[in-house]
Amino acid sequence: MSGHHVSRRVYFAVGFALLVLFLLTVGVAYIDLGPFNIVVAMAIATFKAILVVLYFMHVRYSSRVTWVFVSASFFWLVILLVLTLSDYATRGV
Amino acid sequence: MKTVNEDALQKNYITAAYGIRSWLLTRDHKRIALLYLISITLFFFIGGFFAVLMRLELMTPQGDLVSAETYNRLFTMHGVAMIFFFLVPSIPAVLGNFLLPMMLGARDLAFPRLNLLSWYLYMVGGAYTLYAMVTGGIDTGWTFYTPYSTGYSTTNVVPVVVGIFILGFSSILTGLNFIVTTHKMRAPGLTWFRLPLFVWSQYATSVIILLATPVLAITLALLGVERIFRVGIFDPALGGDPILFQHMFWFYSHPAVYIMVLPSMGVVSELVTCFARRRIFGYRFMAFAVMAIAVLGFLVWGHHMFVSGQSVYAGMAFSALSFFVAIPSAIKVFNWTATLHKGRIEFRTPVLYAFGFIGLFTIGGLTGLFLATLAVNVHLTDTYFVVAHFHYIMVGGAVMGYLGGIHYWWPKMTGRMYHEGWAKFSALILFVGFNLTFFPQFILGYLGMPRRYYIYPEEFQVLNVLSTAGASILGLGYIIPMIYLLWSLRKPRTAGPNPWNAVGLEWLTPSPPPTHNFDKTPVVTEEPYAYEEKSAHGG
Amino acid sequence: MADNHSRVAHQFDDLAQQQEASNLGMWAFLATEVLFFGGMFAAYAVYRSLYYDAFVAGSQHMDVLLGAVNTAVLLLSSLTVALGVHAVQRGNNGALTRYLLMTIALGSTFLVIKGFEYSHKYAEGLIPGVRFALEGPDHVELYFILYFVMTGFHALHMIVGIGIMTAMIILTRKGRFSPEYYNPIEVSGLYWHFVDIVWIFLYPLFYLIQVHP
Amino acid sequence: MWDFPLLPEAASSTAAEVDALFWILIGVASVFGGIITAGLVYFNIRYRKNSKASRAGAVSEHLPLELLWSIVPLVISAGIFGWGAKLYFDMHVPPENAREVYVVGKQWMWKIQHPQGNREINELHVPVGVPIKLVMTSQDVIHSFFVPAFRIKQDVLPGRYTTTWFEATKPGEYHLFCAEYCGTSHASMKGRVVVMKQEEFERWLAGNRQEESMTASGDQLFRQFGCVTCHSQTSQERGPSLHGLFGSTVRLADGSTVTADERYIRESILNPGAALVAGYKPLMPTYAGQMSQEQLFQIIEYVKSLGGPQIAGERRNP
Repeated sequence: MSGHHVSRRVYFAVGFALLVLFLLTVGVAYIDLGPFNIVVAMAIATFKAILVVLYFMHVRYSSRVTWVFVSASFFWLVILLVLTLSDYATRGV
Repeated sequence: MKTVNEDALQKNYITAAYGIRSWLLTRDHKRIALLYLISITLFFFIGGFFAVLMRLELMTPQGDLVSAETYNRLFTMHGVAMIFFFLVPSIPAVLGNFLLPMMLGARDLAFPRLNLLSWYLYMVGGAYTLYAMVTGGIDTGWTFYTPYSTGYSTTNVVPVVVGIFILGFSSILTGLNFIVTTHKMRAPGLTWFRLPLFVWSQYATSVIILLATPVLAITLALLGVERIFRVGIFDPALGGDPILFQHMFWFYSHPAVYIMVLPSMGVVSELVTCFARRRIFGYRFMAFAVMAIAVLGFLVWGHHMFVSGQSVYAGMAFSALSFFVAIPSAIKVFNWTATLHKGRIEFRTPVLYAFGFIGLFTIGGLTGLFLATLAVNVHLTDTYFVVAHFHYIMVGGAVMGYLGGIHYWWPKMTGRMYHEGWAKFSALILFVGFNLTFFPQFILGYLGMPRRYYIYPEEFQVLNVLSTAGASILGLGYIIPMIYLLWSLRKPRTAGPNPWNAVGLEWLTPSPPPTHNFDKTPVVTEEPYAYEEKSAHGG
Repeated sequence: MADNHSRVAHQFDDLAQQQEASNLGMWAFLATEVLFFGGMFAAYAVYRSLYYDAFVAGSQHMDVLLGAVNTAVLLLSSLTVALGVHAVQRGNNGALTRYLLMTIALGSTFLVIKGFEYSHKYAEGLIPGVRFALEGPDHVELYFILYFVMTGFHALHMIVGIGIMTAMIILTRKGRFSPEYYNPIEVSGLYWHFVDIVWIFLYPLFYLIQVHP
Repeated sequence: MWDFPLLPEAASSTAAEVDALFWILIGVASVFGGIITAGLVYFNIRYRKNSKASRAGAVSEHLPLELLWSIVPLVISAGIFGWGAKLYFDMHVPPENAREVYVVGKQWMWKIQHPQGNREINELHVPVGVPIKLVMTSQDVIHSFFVPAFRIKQDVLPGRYTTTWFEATKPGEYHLFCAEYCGTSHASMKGRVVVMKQEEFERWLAGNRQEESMTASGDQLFRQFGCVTCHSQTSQERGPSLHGLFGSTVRLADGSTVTADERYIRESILNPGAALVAGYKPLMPTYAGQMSQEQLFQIIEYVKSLGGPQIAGERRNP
């Protein structure tokens, strides 16, 4: 198979980074940031997800089509969330 | 008299193997297409039967034929059967399955086993839903609005929902198969902009199926959880929000309209070019328009909810976005019309259906503008205007395209020609019957007759009688093709590989095609719809 | 050594086309999965924004530590899957089997811990519709419904994943895979990673809503 | 020969505007439909297979033309959208002087209360020429209040208030339908709206009064449920006074502010903890399940009678 070969070092580095980020999520949760707790938590989670997608799932080394598929599913998720929430956010009239 | 040696008669996909096992375990996309053809036709006539009973009841303002309980089950089961079990699978699962690999120059879909699994999932979901219908039915409307569906209806809501949930996976696997096949299995030289528009439309449809169906699945699953465990997800009495159900439901169900009509648009592009002997007008615009509809179709679901209690500002955003969808649809209609310019139009049955599609879809689309307009929608929504509008799109559009496609590719699928006279006659009958059935409903709607009423004020009777009269003609128009198409199977195979003298890879193989479609993988060297070149070379 | 030619299904021209197709097929399927979970995340977002207090109150009943252990377990399992792919690329099927076994072990650990959490919830009467005895702010059941539905569907995906990984071990033992042909391992890995990603979001959304003093 | 109508009666101030927009749409649809039909028919005749018409110079691409039929519909659409949106917005903002009527939908009837104490079922009597604001809720499933002659429709939801308004312009009787499917007898959940001349309406109000005014009933409930012990004008230790509350801006314990409208008062009664007023402890018990929808409306009407914000200088309702 012509798939790209990622070295073990990269896998271990990414795995380590994920664990660090996970500890960071827990740590930050214990600091009161007001409404920003959720923002930070989601930002870290998204970053972790991107790490998994890019390295563990090899998207970084994949064809354009794979990129398109990944971004499309993300884009559609955003449509669902944003348009649904737009109703609830502007209800007060 | 034997004119041809038996061995020289190439084995085709139908004669390749005999016996029930060879059909039920087949992985040939063409055989699976035929399995679908039979199954969805069954559901079409079941759904049609419910429609007939409804129209009969509506001949008089009183409830004299059926009771309220029965009528509510009739329109619900009509909707469920027609939408989920006929329209959504119709063109993709039958024509798409049969033609997509051939149009791409491939031997089969990328995942033949998944394809067979899709059909089995369809059958399991269908059988389960049928069982639920027979043992009491369901009366929530095909929209399953909460809290009625979760807390109040005493009918078989959960079984029907489970049936549709299973069916969803059937759709998803078909869509997945089409997308991968289109990406990875195109013949040499067949670039994206050499694809027939039918393939583009199947691709766009598959994108919608893949991204919308899972949301329906989870919505129905949550509905089931609420109903079974009596916990509040959507029922306000238990702490939920019914509007959220509507958002999630329409996130699927509005794009689902495009699942039904986009494939028909693809069919119409094939038919118009073939019978006008013309290249399609504005090929790239047509391809982009299909993809634009697929994307924009996801941004407009809130226009089903203008009076639902949704925020006023969200309503405005959804309304504005809805008008954007009209643009690519308008492009398509104009381009089909322009394709006829300087053509050599031959009036065969398939193209009559295509013209029927263009006319009826135009009316359906233009009345869609009425419903996208906020203030007008307030008056029209949940009336017969909406009923008429979506039947113009889904029956006038999707079914006309489906029947046109069936007539066009019937010789390819079976090797037989049908009786042209009867076919033209029934196309005409369908067109007249359809308009007589549904046009009066626009007026009824503007007058204010709400949908899902089995009794109504007397002043609405004349228009309802007209509609019922039209429905009887329309029903005839659906039965006649059944008869002459089946009849044609008794005749010898005379269609030849290319009875319409059409271009496109599917016409390069014998009719019916051999199991592997092509003896030698075709190489594509020209643009699609090269009809002018073909005539120039005396083809 | 596997005969690569026999791996090519009749509809494909060559192995590369077949492998690209099945990769793409899995990505398409994962796009579907994103929207499947997306529907639940949308419901979560709406209700959390409407009934934030209820969500805080509900999340106080979560065991942050068990959730944290599970998160670490899943992250590690993703690493072992990735290392498994690496092993098969090198033709080291022994290592592949070991990594897959580790993955299954980690996945099972996750499920066992999840099972403990569920049974605690049952004991405390925190399962709406089954046994619910919490006197909390209005709509607090919504938090628990979403918790059980979302983690339940996630656990279901884990079970399927463990099944797939078991099948992969059997195929590995049969000597099906080689550095030239290991596509099923790669595709199963994609699925496993996706399930991991879902949990990456579920953990902060359910366990860490407001743990700070 | 027409003994049945082709157009609905137009009997409200918005009906004429909606109809105007509707006719514009009919015009647009006719023009586009006409162009397509004409094109189809003309090309089909002129370029039928055996016609001798010249086929020279056939084109399959014409960018300016395609842009033309993309942009023209876009511009027309934008215009229609704007008009429709403005009208829709107006339909959601009742005039200041609107009289209120309370509507409860249930399977399968409409229950209506006038502030003066009149109650009706499946009938709504209103005066001509006076804006009427409907405050509506459902006690079971979703219904939809639809009066075709007024061109208004609004879903009626359980657990929430929705509002709509109209101003009738012609005395007469008009259909009232439930437009959202609500179960077995959905088609029977209909009634009539009776529009009367002002003085006739006042006579009807006086003559058909079964009980005291909603304010009075609300006042009674206010004592009966013990609300008065905490929410009186004199003792404000446990709960805020409700005088001057309605329509004012309330600062909540979490720092946010809300406008004290019908929805807010309903929410505060049924779910007091959710919107706690700044400076007060969450002492109030919930009254969910103890009051009917009608009783809630009566208490709201009573709260309204205690007046609005003083800054505005005007008191609502007599």
